[in-house]
Parts: sequence; C-alpha cells; structure tokens
Amino acid sequence: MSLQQVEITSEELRHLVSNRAIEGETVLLNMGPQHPSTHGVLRLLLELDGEIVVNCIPDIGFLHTGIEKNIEAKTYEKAEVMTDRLDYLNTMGNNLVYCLAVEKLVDLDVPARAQAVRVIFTELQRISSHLVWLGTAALDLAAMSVFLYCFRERERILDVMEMCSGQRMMTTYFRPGGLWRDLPPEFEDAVRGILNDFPKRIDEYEGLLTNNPIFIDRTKGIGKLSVADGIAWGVTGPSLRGSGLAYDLRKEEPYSGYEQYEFDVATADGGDVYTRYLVRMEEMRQSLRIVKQALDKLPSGPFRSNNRKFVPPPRAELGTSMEAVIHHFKLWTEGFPAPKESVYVPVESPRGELGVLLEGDGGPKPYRCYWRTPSFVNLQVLPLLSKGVFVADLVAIIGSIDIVLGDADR
Amino acid sequence: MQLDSTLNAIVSDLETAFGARPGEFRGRARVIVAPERIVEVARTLRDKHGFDMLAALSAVDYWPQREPRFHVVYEFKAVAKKLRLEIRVPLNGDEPELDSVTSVFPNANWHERELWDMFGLKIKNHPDLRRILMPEDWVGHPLRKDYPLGYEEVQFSFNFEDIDKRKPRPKD
Amino acid sequence: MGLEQKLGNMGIVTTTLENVVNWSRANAMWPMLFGLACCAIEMMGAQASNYDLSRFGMELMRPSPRQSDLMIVAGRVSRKMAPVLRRLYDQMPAPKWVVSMGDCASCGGVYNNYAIVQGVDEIVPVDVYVAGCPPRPEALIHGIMTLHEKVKAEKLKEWA
Amino acid sequence: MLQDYLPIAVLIALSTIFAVLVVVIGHLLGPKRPTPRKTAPYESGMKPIGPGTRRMPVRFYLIAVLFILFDIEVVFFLPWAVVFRQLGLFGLIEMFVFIVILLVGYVYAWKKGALEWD
Repeated sequence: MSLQQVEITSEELRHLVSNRAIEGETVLLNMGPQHPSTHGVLRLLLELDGEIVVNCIPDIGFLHTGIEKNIEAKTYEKAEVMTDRLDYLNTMGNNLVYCLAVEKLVDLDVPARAQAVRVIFTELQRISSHLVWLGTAALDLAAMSVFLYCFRERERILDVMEMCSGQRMMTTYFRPGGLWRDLPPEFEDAVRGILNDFPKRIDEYEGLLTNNPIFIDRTKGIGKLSVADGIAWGVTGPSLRGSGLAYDLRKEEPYSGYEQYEFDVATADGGDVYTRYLVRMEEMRQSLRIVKQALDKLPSGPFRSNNRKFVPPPRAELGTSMEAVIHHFKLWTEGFPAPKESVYVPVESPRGELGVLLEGDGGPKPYRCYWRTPSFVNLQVLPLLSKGVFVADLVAIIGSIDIVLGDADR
Repeated sequence: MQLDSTLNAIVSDLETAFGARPGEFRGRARVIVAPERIVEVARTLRDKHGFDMLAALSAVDYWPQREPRFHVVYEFKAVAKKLRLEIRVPLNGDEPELDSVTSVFPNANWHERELWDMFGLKIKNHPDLRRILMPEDWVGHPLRKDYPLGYEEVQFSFNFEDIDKRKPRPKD
Repeated sequence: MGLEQKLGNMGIVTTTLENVVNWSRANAMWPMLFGLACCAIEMMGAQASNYDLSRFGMELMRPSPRQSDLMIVAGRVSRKMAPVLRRLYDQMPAPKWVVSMGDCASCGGVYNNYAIVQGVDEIVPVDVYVAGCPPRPEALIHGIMTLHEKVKAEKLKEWA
Repeated sequence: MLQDYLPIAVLIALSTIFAVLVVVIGHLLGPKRPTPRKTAPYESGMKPIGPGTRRMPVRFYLIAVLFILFDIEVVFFLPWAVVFRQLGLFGLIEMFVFIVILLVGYVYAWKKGALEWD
C-alpha cells in the first residue's frame, strides 16, 4: 500500500529518485536556494532516510547571469568588466586569466613589472578568498569567532586593492597588455604590513581550529575523495590536492612569471574535509611566501606594453602627438581586432583550474568566450561524496569543496 | 612553436585510427574528429595515451555558416604526462546530434547538460538530459548566435514615462 | 490636532503609540539571510567585525523568512531565482521591508540580458535602493539608516 | 509560616500574567492576513514537496525521549545543590547513588545501541 503519493515538483526527477521516496518512505527535502550553509544559491534535492542522506541531486542555475553571452556583445577591453563578477571571491584571478587569453590571442607582450604585480595581486586575492572560505566553512560548523577574525583580516587586503584600483572587490585592475595604472607609492609598505602580520594571524586561526576536538570530530574521515575519483570527475585545486596529488597549475604550466618564484605545492593525503582544510591553510602561507619574493624583486619599468595597436596611449601623450589621438579614438570606440583563432588558457584559481576558451573572429568583439570554472566541475563530486552521510556532515562537505555559485552558474 | 614529439605521436596515431584532421595554433595541438567517432577517441585517449582528465567541454556556434554550424570543443589533459589536447567535433545545423562521453569521463555529465541547455545539441544516451542553467520551462537556447541578447532599453529621462508603463509591476 | 503643541515635548511621557511602535520596529529589524552574489560578500563584510551591522539591532541574519522583517536582496536575481524570491517575500510576516542592495538588484546593473531580472522591483515592492557594484558596507549601512527614517515616519493608518 | 513563600507566589503570578498578556495581545491586536502562499510550508524557497507534516522516522522520537530522560536528571540536582551544606555527607552519598542508578540506565541505552543512528 503506498503511504501517500509524493508528487515531485518537476516530472523528470522521477527517474533520479529511488522508488522508496516516491512511496514516501524516505523524505524528499529541498536544501534549497535560500539556505544558510549552501554558500550561495545552490539547491540540493536531498532524499533523506531519517538523518542519513540516501541521494543528493544538486540543481544549479539560480545565479545564471549569461556572462558568456554578454561578453560576446562587448569589445575585448570593455568585456573585462564582465569577468570580475564571475567568481566574485577571486576577481583578480578572473581578470588575469581573461587578460592572458587576450594577450595570447593577439600576441601582446607584457612588461616584467606588470607580470610581477599581477602575481602579487593574484596571491593576495587567493589569501582573501581562502579567508572567506575559512570564515564561512567554520561558521557552518558553528565556529562563529573564526568568521569575525577572517573578515577583519580580509579588510586589510581589500584596502590594498582599493588603494591601487579604486574598488574593493570588482577591481578590473589588470588590462590586456599589463595594468590599468601604476602602483601608488604607499602600496609597498601596506603589503609589507600584511606580510609580517599575517603569519601570526594564520597561526591564530590554526590555534582555533586545527586541534579543536569538535572540529576534528566533525571533519576527519568525512567526504572521502580518492585521487582516481578526483581525476575521473575532473576535480582540481585544493580539493584534489587534499587527496594527495600535487597538481598545481602554477607549477605545471607556469604563467605570468610564476617560474621565478620558488614555493611548494601544499598537499596532504587523506582526501577528507580535514585534509582539504589543512591544504588551504598551508596554501595561504605559500601565497605569503610568493608575495614576499615578488615584492622584493619588483622590477621597475613600464606597467603596460606600449604596443599602440592594442593599448590606448597615456593621457599625457594625447596633448602632443596626433597618432596618439587616433589610436586613443580607435581603441576606445571600436576596439582592436583579433585574429580568427581560438585559445585555451588555464590558470590556478583558489578553487581549481580556471580556464578561458577565447575565440576571435577578426572583429573587435570576442566571438566566443567559454569559462571553464572550477566550482562547476567540483560541484559534480558532491553526490559522490555525500552518499550515506549525515545531513550535518553534508554541510561540512559543501564547505570543504569551496564552491562559489557565481563561478558555477556563470 | 613546434609540437613536442609525444603529442605529435598521439595526434598521428589518432589520425590513422580515426581519420582525424590535425591542426595547430600557437603550440596547442588541435584535432578535428567526426561526431560518431568521439566516444572511441575519448576511450583510446584515456586508456592508451593517458589523457585521464576531461578539463573542459564546450561548443562554439558559427551561425550563418550552415554546414558545420557547431564545433564541440573537448579539452583533454594528461595529468601525469603534463599534456593538453583539444579535440573539435563539427556538427551541422538543424538537428545537431552527439554521443555522450559520460561512459568514459563521468564529469562530462553536467557539461553535456549545459550543451543541451545553451546550444540545443541533442546528446544521445545521456543519463539525465535536462536543462541545467535555465529554468525548466525556458524556451530557446540562449548561447546560440541567432538568440537575441534580451537587451532592454535603458530608462533615461527622455523615455522614462513610456518605459515605466511597460515595466512589469509586482502583483500581490 | 494641537495636542502636541499643548503638551510640549517631555520625552517618554508625551510620546504617542505610533512613535513607540515605529521606534521599536526600526531598531530591532532582523534581516533575512538572503545573499545571492557579490553583494552578499559585502553584506557579510558589513555584518562582520569591521562594519558591524549589529549596532542597528541587526545582530542576527535569520535564515528563515518567518522570523525576519527585512529582506536585503544582495546580488543579481536571475530568471530562475525570481519565483523563489517572490515566494520568500510572501512568506515573511506582515511588517516587512525590502532593501535592494547593489545595481544588479536595483536595475539589472551591468547585465542587460536574457538571464537577469532588470530590477527587483518587478517582483517585490522595494523600499530602499542602495547603489554600488558592490556597494561598500558603509553604503549599505547608509541605506539601512534611510530605511529607519522611513519606518519612523510611518503613520498609524498604514499598518493598522 | 506560609508568608515566606509569598514572594515566590507573587513572582510566579506576575510572570505568568505578563507572558499570557503578551501572547494574547499579540494574537488579538496583530493584523492577520493569511494568504495561501504565506501559509504554505517553507522549503528554503522552493515549491514544497508533499505536505509539511510528513512521516518522520521513529529514531527522532527515541532521541527525544533519551534527551528528556537524562535532562530531567539535572533538575534534581538544583534543590540538592541549595541545601548541600546542611545535608553533609549523607546528602553526598545519596546523590551519588542517584547518579549511579541513572548511569546504569545510560550504559544500558548505550549498549543497546539506542544512541547509534541507523
């Protein structure tokens, strides 16, 4: 006798859910778009047998912004505004990968100073993204104070970014060919201040969480991901490094001058929520090391290439030379044409491999700009990790694979 | 930049086995494969040549050009051997059909659902082909070139009133 | 009514029910935990230690709409999210206000395309629009203080 | 002798009156506009699947009962703690016996697997 027919909201879901749910024996529950622990608007249709998750069907698209379609309607330089809002915790990383793709497509050179500054900012952005991850992941496990500490530190990094680009988060500071403006004079000691304060802060967080018995009980041995599964499902970044594979694109395919800096790839084998936490904490220290090396060897020189075909001339020159006015006018109204070719540039974002497939069609607008975003791919592993765990552990697992929904939905 | 030797060997091997046409742009190996052979190519790449990760899977719409209207782009990555390979599958316009590679690479599941959602490419024997990004009852496939951007006229002071009349209001 | 002039302003003694109710509503308004996109990170920044929204009686971000009075739409609302947002707004108890934080919520912002609802006021009646992409935490706090003035000026007839 | 209990009685009376008052006034004067959408069960924003009150597995009830059992145990500590000095050694041993009895019950529940979930 069927207890009571559970009508499933959309008909196609029937084949995904076991028939125990349809008869009403297991509870079908929406851990839906508005939920404190889904890190944004992710909807999980959970099939629960009491507290145990029998099946978890993620449903994304609640933050789909049509960024790829919008990029096709703007010129190369103006489309970069779109890229900041994709993975809004790693805005500099998005700018970097878009600029690298455009530079590779049109074969534009980047001066050494711009490459070093790009490395500094991408690593600072990685630390600030890990801080937000740490804050919200600990908040999900009821460690309230870590959230407040992390955001206090993050403000310092945001001040540095605002000092250079005028905007706290959506900086658009990198431009095809280098940087938008040169660094302000007080940049140096602001970053020095961060460099010698942050190690103590990270020890503070580790003191709060690493050997905290409650945190260990909630995270050790939960959400196990083996390396083979990780690679088969395309998981990259700290989630894969947590399973013991030292796969980091900054070492594999160095870009923007990463080969000059020596740092080691943070890995820990175990593949559960706790090791992913350890990997990200270690990664913050490595980023500090990179920033220190990059800041010490910061080369002087031009901050943007002077290839007038692609880079608008500085304002000062407009008063004197006629060609500068022509270049300025052409670049800002129509933009520069790109060859009829396609380029795929992968970069290491705090969440994994972030790649841009950029295709030009001879015109000034990108013909196709596909974003291979890590959250979209890492989120596919969630049903695999969450078989047979408690709902409370599912919250820890979502926190540990560090997804950002703007990144996943594009 | 010349292709390094191992990649060359792989590309030539694909060429002989599946009649794929190689190409290269700025050091990126690119191979054009016929749509019906893609599953075997993916399987040999993974088993024989060690390309164990499908990094990216997307499509490009060359709209006015009817014959191969879509290019489905597969990015394969050999994690151990540090190699990247791009495979392009041309599909022609009206009823684009493609076999699903989820049997070889499980993470192609969502990518292919996105292809169906955004481009309308029908993926055969895909475990659960539904729209992934757009609402279920959405009509049309947004990332096709002939789909309008959905641009709404911006309200300035001169056209404020008549746009305001047409603007939908919240109904209680 | 000349009552106020005659009685003069002796603080608590001569206050009216309206002022008391509006004052208590304004200063203990619990926002709903409803972060969508980038503005949600700035809203978290405003909630956290540096900018501290708790000074305005907003100590708790209530996850469920049943216990929240204020819905801060922090982020871009996509077509798939619009019915969800409307249902959450309906499920909030009676004295409820909406702050639309950021350009994407107020007017579609940078994204003028098929996927984003061009302004949340197509779905829910909005009280205060906060500009910025994302607005700084101070801008959000300024928006909330403007909302407090608006609530303090509400009349008895409106909510009876 | 009853006078010294008077303050407690007044305290209890005042608190109950205040509590009841708040609830009743809220219920009577507050505007009630139940719309079908508002009264629908809240399922984090989505259309609810099935009615709000669905079948719950019995284990939740078991956990609740165990909680009540061992939580009420703490209530008996309070009066004992107040007169702890006067009772002296006898009171201490008495309370230990009480705790041991409850410990037996706890170990029994633990071994029977009532605390395990599945």
